[in-house]
Amino acid sequence: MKKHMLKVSRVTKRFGGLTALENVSFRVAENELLGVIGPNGSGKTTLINLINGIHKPDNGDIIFRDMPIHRLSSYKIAQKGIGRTFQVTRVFRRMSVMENMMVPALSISKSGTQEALLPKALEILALLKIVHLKDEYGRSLSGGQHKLLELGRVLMLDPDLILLDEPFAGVHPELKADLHDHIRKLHDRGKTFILISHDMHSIFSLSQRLMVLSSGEKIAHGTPEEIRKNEEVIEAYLGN
Amino acid sequence: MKNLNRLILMGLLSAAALLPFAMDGYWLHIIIIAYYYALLASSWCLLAGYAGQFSFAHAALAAVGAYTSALLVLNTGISPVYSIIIGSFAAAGVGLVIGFLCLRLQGPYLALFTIAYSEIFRIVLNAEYRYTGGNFGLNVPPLFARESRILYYYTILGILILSLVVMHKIVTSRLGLFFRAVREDEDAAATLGVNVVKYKILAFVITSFFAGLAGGFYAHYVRILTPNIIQLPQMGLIIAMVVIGGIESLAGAVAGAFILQLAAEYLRDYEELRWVFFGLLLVITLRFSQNGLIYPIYKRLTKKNEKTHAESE
Amino acid sequence: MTEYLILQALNGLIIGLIYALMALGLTLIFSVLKIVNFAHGELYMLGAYFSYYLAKMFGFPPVLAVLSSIIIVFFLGVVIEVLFLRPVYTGAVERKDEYAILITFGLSIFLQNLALFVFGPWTRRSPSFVSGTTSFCSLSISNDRLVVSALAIVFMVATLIIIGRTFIGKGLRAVSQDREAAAIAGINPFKMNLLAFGAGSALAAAGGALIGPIFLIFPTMGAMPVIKSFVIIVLGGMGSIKGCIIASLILGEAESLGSVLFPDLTRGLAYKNAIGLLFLVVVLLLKPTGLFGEKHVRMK
Amino acid sequence: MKKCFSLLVCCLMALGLTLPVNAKGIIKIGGVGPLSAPGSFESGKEMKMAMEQAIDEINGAGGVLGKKVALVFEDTQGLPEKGTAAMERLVEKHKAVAVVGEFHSSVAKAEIEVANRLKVPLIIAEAWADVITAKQYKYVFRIAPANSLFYSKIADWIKAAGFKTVVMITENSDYGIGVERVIREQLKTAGIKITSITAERTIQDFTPQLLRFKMSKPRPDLLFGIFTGAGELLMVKQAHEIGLAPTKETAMFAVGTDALHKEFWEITGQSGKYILTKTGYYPGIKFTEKTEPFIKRFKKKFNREPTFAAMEAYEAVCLVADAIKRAGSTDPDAMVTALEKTRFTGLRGVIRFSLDREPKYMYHQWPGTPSFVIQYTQVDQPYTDALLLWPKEYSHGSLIKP
Repeated sequence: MKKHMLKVSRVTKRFGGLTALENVSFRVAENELLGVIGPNGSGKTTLINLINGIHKPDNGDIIFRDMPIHRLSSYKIAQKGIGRTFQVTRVFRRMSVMENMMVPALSISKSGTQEALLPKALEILALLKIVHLKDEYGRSLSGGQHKLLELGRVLMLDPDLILLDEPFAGVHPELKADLHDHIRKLHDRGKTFILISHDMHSIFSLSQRLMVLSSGEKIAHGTPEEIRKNEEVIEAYLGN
Repeated sequence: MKNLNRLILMGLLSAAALLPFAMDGYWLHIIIIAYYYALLASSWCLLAGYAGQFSFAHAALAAVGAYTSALLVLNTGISPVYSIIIGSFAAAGVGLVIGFLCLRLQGPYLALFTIAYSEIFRIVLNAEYRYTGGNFGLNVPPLFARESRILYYYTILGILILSLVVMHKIVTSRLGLFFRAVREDEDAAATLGVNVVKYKILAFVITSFFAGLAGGFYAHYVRILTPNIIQLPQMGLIIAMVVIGGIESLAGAVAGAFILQLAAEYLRDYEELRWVFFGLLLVITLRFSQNGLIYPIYKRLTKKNEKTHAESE
Repeated sequence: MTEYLILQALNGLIIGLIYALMALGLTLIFSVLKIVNFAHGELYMLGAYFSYYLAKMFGFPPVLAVLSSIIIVFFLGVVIEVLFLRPVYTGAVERKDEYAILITFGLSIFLQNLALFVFGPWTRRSPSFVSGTTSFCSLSISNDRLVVSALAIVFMVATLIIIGRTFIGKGLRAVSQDREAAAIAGINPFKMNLLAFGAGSALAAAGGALIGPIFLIFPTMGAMPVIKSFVIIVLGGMGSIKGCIIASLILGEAESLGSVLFPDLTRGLAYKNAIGLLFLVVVLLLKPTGLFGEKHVRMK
Repeated sequence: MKKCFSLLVCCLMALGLTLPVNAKGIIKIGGVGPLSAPGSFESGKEMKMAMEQAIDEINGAGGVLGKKVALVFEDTQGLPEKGTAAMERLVEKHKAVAVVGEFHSSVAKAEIEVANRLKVPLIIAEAWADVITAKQYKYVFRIAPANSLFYSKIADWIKAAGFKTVVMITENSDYGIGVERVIREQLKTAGIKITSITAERTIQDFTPQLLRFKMSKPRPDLLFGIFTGAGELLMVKQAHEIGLAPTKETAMFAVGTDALHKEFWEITGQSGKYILTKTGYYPGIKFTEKTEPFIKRFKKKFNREPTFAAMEAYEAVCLVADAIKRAGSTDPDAMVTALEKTRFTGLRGVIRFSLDREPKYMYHQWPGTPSFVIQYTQVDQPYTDALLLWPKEYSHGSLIKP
């Protein structure tokens, strides 16, 4: 049995009168690739926001490698090795690509200088095939390049757990294939992923395991094959 | 390019060092005041342009430094050299409190909060005239016993250069990078491991220190202190300097301060019309050239230069 | 003592109504454009000057002068919106919030000094609407104050009706809640911006023009009232019209009663202008949404 | 590269161009005063007019030491720091041999420091704070009264008029606080009950405080408003509107000089009737043979009654010319010596400067400045027609209660 990296137990989050997540529990093993699906408003993004500390849960706890993290600030969680991307990309628009890369790199290395971290940044940019853009400003990049830069930034954090929020939304098919490739490669290198996507084809082909949310509740989990057959899931997606 | 920058810098520095030999007392006074504004403008540029905190309390923080230093000298008799330093730390302390209180406030909310703080401070200074001298003004002892404008000139020049070196170091270091990341997107910066709270407060503390330093020097140079240095039009002047100079460049802010201060002096005969013109310039710069006026001109000049260089080679 | 407090409260009520007029314009602008208009005080000042000159130089009767001045400033507001604020919504500027703050602040510097240059620094006073005073028991109030409070109520009710009951009001409310959704529903958000900024400016001008006979007219006359309006919109909740009116009355009362109940009586007046500012600071720290504000709005 | 250097050179040259060129054969006299807000620009403008008139007359009579004199006037906006800068500009840039003027005490207080530092004679025309002469600077003279000198006479009137309860509303500026202090000191010993309130200069609504006075029992006999500018006018207006003063029970004294300008009536209208105020000049009394011609010329030229501020400004310029003549040069120390020996027939008496060092404010002060209490009896009345109440020897009648 693989060791569990992340344990989310009975987590509840409300915004005013609205319950975004209700009593959700699940676990993620080391080097697993967990997909999360669910209709709009089912609480997927809230879940990621809770794990990386942008929101605090009203109830329940989140444990990352035996350490409770649900009361920690985002930046501490990031430094502990959880990185994320955003559904609507949030690159630093008035900073160059290289500066974007340096922010996470410098935040985790107390003593590192920009020069020392440069090779690593170039390597990652090369991997993502955007090294030629390194001196461009964030705002002058295309939407797809923003997705790549965000991924590159996360990699500079060198996280063990990566949370991807709709990485394929609005992405050119060619780039989508590239992104698949990058995720697989990183997974092979030992990274753990939680992946949210509406892109059923992508998520079913990438994920080892899937969890389904609906109206803030977990309604199913299992291997892609199991989920495909699950009545409740079909109900949630197609019902009314 | 780098060489060119260095050359310009050296040129400007030597010009600044030689200035007192080429100029009579009155113009030296104007330049000293320009240096004071340059320090205020560049530190506000660091706070607003780099760290993204559009505070209207900068003039008030200069006043914290100025009044602390002046009252300390008047009441305890310590040397102005120490009191200016204590005043700067006092300003940094107030900056710490403002930064902490404003953590959750952004955009117009931050602007309103800092305006309110400045106004309250001004009203208190006025109302407690028994201690502060109020509108009557506080007579402040001079920084130097000897009557010498040149001495003041080199002092403020030294302070300005030192402060600019420190601020430049900050801007180019990880601190500056984090300031800009926080400015761009607080949540995204936090998810990349940046301690947003710490850097936001730090931005206020550091820039308030420089504002306090400027204020302290000003008090002991001009020797008269009234609550007018907090008035909103003063803050407007600082903002105009930074915006016209270029809000994301320390050098631009310094240049903006110089240009506006000298222009105000040259155009003295036009009285109110100067401020009409500066207000218009501020609005037009914002509307059409958000990097200010200085930087684009400089860029164009150096670009042309590079071209001619390349052609000649 | 009770009679005294009642009189003070009545005075506070009148002052509060006057404040409300100006703050209402600021609120309207904020609710639709999500901008705090730092040049609002100058629009107020221009409203006062236009009405003064129309009455003095062209012999307009006072009420007509006020109305004409309101119309002039409405169009001035429209011009300002098109020239300087439009870029915020077309995506032409990078830092929207900050751009809006700085550009309106710059406009305020420009307009204030322009007024100083054109109108001169002299203090002026508009002709009275109705001269003389009216007495109730032991309180006599100048007729001007009574007329102005009545007109302020008329303007406020008119604004509320327009926003609450008419088609234009529906459009304004829709844009204030969600620009994109409103646009999809066929409402042109740019038109609504224009309308809101024009109407907000017009309300400021109404405030200034009405104040003319009570307080005096000079180029910097907008500086203090605009700060009071900031207090009011924060206290009432940014963008909430009901909140704005209630907050204006609270501020009027707080100043009137606060400055006479201040512990050190000799300095009550010296700290009068600080009372509102203190409200602002405390509200922003404890409940940034104010008394009636909806959620914390920040421009996207 | 070359461009940058040439740019730099241009900048330096531009700075160099500003080095002052002192025109030959002209003696420059500096003038300071407020010409724009937040200063009391109405008074400043009037003072500047009067100075120009003095300069014209001196030049008309052949100038001084065979040279023409010229006035360089700097606006100080009522802000001390602007005063400092103005002094420096006048002396260092324009090479003024002496400076005259100023209206605001706070600004004058800053200016005397510069005068003392740069060793240039400064004659304060219309700033009253004791401290200005109490510093006993060698280069500073004053023909305006000192607060203590003037307001102790006003306080004498308050005592003589038999007021028992006095309330004061004071702007928390140099001016207000200085006056308040003198009056309070003087009245304390006379058993008069005093209530004093300070306020920000920018206050527009005095109604709450005025209501408080109105409801207090007994109602005050005298409301003493120590305000300038818009504040003074609004206070007069609001006190009248709520029926506090001027009434049978309560008289109102508006101390600020704004009460003497004709603009006073445009704003206060009916409320200004029966208001008391003070002046340093009253035309019914013949001072010297120069008085009437001056007023005639001033009125003809500027179409308004001069106030005593204008007279003082005029006299100050004449005093400088007189001192230069007697000193035979524009050397500052020689001028100071000459000024100390001044016996000059001005518009309101023979001006001399006291050399007494006690009381402190007497040093280099003209002790003979007159002071009058007057009361308006008609709307739109010029102050020169108002009823003269004090000093007793000139009085035309007694306080009118409506």
